[in-house]
Amino acid sequence: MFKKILIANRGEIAVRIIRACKELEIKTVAVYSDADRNAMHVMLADEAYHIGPPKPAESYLLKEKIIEVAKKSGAEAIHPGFGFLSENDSFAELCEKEGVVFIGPSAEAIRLMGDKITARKIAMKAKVPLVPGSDGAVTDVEASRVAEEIGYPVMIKASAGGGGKGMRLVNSEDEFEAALRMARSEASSSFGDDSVFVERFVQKPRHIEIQILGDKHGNVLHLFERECSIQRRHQKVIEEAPSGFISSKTRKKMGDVAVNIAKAVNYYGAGTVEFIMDQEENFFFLEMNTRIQVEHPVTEMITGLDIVKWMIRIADGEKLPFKQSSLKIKGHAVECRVYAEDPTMNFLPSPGTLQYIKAPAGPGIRDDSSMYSGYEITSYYDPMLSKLITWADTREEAIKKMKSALLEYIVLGVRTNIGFLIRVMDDEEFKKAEIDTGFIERHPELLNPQDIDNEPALIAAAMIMNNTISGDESVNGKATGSNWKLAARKMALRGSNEI
Amino acid sequence: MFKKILIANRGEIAVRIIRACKELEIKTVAVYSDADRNAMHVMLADEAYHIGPPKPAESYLLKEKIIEVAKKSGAEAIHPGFGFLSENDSFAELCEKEGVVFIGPSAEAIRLMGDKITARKIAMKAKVPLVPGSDGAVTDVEASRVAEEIGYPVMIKASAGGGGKGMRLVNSEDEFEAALRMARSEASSSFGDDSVFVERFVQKPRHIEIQILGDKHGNVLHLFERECSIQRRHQKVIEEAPSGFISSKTRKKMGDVAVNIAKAVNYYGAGTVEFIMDQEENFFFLEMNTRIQVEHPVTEMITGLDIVKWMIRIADGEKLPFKQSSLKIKGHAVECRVYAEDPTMNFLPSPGTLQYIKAPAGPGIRDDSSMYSGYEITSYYDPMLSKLITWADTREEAIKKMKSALLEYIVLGVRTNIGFLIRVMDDEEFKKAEIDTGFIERHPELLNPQDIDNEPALIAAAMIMNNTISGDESVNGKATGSNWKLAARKMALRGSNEI
Amino acid sequence: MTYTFKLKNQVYKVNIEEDEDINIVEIDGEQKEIRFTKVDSNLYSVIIDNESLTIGIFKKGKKIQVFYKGDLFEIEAISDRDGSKAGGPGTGLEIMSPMPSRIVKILKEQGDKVEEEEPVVVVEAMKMESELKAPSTGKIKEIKVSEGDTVEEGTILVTLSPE
Amino acid sequence: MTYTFKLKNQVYKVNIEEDEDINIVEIDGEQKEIRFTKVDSNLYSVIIDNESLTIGIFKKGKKIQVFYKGDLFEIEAISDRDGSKAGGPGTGLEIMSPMPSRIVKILKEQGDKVEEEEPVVVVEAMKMESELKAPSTGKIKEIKVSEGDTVEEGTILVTLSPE
Repeated sequence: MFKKILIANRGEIAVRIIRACKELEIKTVAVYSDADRNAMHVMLADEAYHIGPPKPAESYLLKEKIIEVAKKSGAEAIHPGFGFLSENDSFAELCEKEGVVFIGPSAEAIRLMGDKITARKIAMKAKVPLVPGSDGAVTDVEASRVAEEIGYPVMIKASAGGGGKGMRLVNSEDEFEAALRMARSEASSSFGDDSVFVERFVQKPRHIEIQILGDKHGNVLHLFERECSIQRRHQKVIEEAPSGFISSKTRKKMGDVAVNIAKAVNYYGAGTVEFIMDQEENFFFLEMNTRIQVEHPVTEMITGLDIVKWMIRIADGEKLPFKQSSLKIKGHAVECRVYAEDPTMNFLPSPGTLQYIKAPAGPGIRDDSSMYSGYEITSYYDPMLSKLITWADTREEAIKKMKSALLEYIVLGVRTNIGFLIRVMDDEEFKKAEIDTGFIERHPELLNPQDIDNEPALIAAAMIMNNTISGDESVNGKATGSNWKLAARKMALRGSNEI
Repeated sequence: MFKKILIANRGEIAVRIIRACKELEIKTVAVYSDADRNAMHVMLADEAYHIGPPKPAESYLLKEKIIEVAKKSGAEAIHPGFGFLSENDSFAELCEKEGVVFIGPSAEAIRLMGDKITARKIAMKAKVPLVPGSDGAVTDVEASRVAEEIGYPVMIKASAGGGGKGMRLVNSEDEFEAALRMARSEASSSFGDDSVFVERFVQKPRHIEIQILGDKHGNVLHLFERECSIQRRHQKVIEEAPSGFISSKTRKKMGDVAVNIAKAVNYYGAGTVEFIMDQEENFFFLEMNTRIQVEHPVTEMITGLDIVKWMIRIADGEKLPFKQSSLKIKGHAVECRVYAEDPTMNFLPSPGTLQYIKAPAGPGIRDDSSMYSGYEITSYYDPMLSKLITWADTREEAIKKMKSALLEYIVLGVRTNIGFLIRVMDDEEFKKAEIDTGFIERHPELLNPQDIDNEPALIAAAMIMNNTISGDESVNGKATGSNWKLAARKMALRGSNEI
Repeated sequence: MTYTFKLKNQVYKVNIEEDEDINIVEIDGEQKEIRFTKVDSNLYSVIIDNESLTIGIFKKGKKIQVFYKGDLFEIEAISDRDGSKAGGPGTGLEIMSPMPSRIVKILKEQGDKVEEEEPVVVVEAMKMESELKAPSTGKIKEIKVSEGDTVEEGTILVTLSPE
Repeated sequence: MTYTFKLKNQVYKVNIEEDEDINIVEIDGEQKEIRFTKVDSNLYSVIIDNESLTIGIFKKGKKIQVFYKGDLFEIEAISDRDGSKAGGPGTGLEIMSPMPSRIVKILKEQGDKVEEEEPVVVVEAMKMESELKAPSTGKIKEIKVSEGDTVEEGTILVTLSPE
């Protein structure tokens, strides 16, 4: 087994990977940007190296520098997490060239699946149903023509995209031009490539995906499905496993198909085959993510497998010791992504210093986070505060547990989506699993409810006005957050500490 | 199902019960002493009532007052947790008389099992092997005679005892008198009853116990065993399920016997039958605890059952929907009790204000705690900071996970046993499950190790002396802890807020 | 002492009296007993009659933010004079930056007519582009920023004049 | 600047120099680069060369407490004068209360001879009784408390005179 691994990432996924390494008795090497000197992944790792300024392009995306740190520190392998270099085939290639193991699939598999158009072709060959759409990247004129042909609503998607960036839903012709412009602009700034394609928008679509695990000996298994239909801005917010909707027959069919796609590219490591599904359980291939995914914990909870540990073991050449038939679903798991954002303002990010944060705990509750009181959420990176996961015997119990856990979550200093998530857990349609990716848009009352109990707020306000309690200590610099700021300022004065 | 439950307890077990209630959509009523106004169980409950000064005898042990609060608040049932009134048959009786459901077994079952001598007789009748010893409470003279007869080492135990209080191991005749005096004195101050009995001390004994769950319809099941052999001052510190030692044959035999004892007293609710076991897997009945136990989480982790929720459902009259044959052990769980105590001073409690506390989190980690930064550990109550539980596929992985989690635990402001627990997880004998209740005494090097890396400590000291960093902010009253103290002082000035 | 608050465009009056050991609050004509204790800098455990809540409280000038059960409430304390004229600043005739962001595109020019909800500015923050829309129908009075500018939370980007 | 520390009865010398942006520490003849940043009041993230640690630090007069990896280290800063005579107060000829507790029983009287490790006082704290034992062989010089007294941490209960 590896003795030391470098984690080329930050935030909760870096923390998640470091924890897995520690449990495997592997030493961990963190890298960090100027903005992350205080980050939890730095604190938890055995070693930490500074790699540059906050902007990802000048730190977390520096392939050569990261490999240089790996070699300097004696790390034998690199885990890329998600985002950043995780789906960058040239980084995987460079690792191989430099004699460092890339913990993920082959560069070839990343390349094939990374381009959506090639991926569609592979899926087609593997006889997986596809959503009707343009046959690859299109010019503005072609895009408009294809949209006309397949009929509105249509989706515009960045060819190099992922995570909702460079993606736009267009309901009618007159919206098309503006949407195309913004999609291209986002695609360009996010991926450095403004090519897009167009496809039919499936009505009331569900997002269902299959977790894949393959080893370097040709074994590929699936760990069942996750349903991630609750999305905002085309990004997943609530995920669960198993889906509360699909039949075991569909589950098996999707699993088989996903394994076939993975085998078509000699896949090893963890990966996810994403499908869009209509309300009649027809499913269409969306894309394959060739990396660990944000929502992997729900699958871990229902299978008892540690996917991150298996990625490491697979990279080390280990054979998967279990067979498809020995894998069983136990219970139900739900994940909520707790964000620093304002649901009343269309989920606008809300950066700031976490004056106080207290996560829920107890049986069946898992909090994957890299936050602590005093930590500052900057606008450089994703404003996710935590992935809160609950597990219980049944979907109903897992949802009740999630509601109870969310009610315990205290976050002061930034706006969060916690209240919104609580209301989703209470929603009758959600409880009945009557969900699709339009769920949030259909339920504006969950974002900004009118019937909320505001009496305690008024009482608290009266107490503060009466000077019975003081609410402005943060201003006096006594609070943790402000101490942190002081330290940060001191740091800044001392200059950065480059390696 | 009940609409509202009163929790007649404090600390982590009160928090644990409140969480279970919330997930069952039952409203919760907390009671609190002056020392607990800031306690987490008060913050998490839906309602909270003050019941008296810090001393348990003047608050948490006030049967009538607690029942009065239950009635006033409309609570239909009372969960007693462990300790306090949990094994008080007259409280269970009073509840029944006043029309409030006692969440636990019948007053009769508590009474029969509460007296160790009666319990021994019941066990004898059920043909459970017993440790040789005195036939009930003894005078000083009889005690000495019995000790001679059965041969040293002997144990002196309080008849009304539990949790190691009023318990003394005596290795030879000349220690006997002093030990007897101290056992009686502790028994008297802890239980108001100084009667003791004497029994043979089993060499290299393991502590193995069986978790019982029975309903009001005559069904009694066991949820397998827990091994709790790692003890200090006769109190469990590390528990695990299943035992890393016993064979499945012994497991079955112990389970059957435990169910038999429970059935002999028409037991319902959750209970634990405790055994002492020698290194040849011979086991002897110790006692039955007629309540939820501190270490119940390890059983929950390997069975997937929520014991506290089942206690509530059983009290409500629900039938157990599963059979013994459908219960299976999945994986392995370890629990460490994190205490505010000083292992280098024979585990002396270390009260004080928690200036900072950060619990580990992530997959397979459960932290059952009622602590937060700024909370004060008083000397009124047990100094337990947390029950940290890890679950993994195998015992080896669960232990590695525990070590990794303990290394993440940060507690500032009091002394803790965390370093000691980390060293146990690294101990070769512990890893091989070669343990018994004398483990800690045999391993003084785990308490006060000599080969520890103290370089970072010296570097930190140099930085502080150089005023590079400041280590005395707590003195200036800026830290959370001191803010808390200020608030507490203000509280005290304002007088208590009795109902 | 009686205070007047504005919360989500509704006005409330709350009376609070400090008794010997507890506070009595009158709200909506109902009296409640309040017991509270501090947990952390801006965090309090509050018992209203016997209902227990953990509440985060911040004060920023006349604005008070209160957090509990996952939601943040923003309350404005209004003195009696303010109360009578109501409204005050923030007339709804401006487009503010809701967070630190970069101005990607300005879609209108000074003097342009805009409909309510019509996009006026495109900003980027945390790698997401968002359109900021006109709060009401009117004319663009002044554009205070340029494309490429980086702005703080609360910066007024564009002012409108009513039609 | 060089500091002398006592830790578990061993004396160490540590030299620290503040460079432009990092600190250089010399310990056991080895030089290390130290980078640190504050996490909370008494909590620091420290990188020693490239080894990362999260360290809690408290200063109480000349005593320094450092916490990491589950253990608490107690360090005494000694000036050069102290260094030469060594030892200082706490001669091992007294029995101190290790925590706030109640005196249950005093087992010896003034003038009694005691062996090392012989129980002298029984105290109760957090419902547990503990025996406090003689740190060395000697005679009971003075008993400073009575049965039933409540004492603070660090209170000297009994003093001994060497034999």
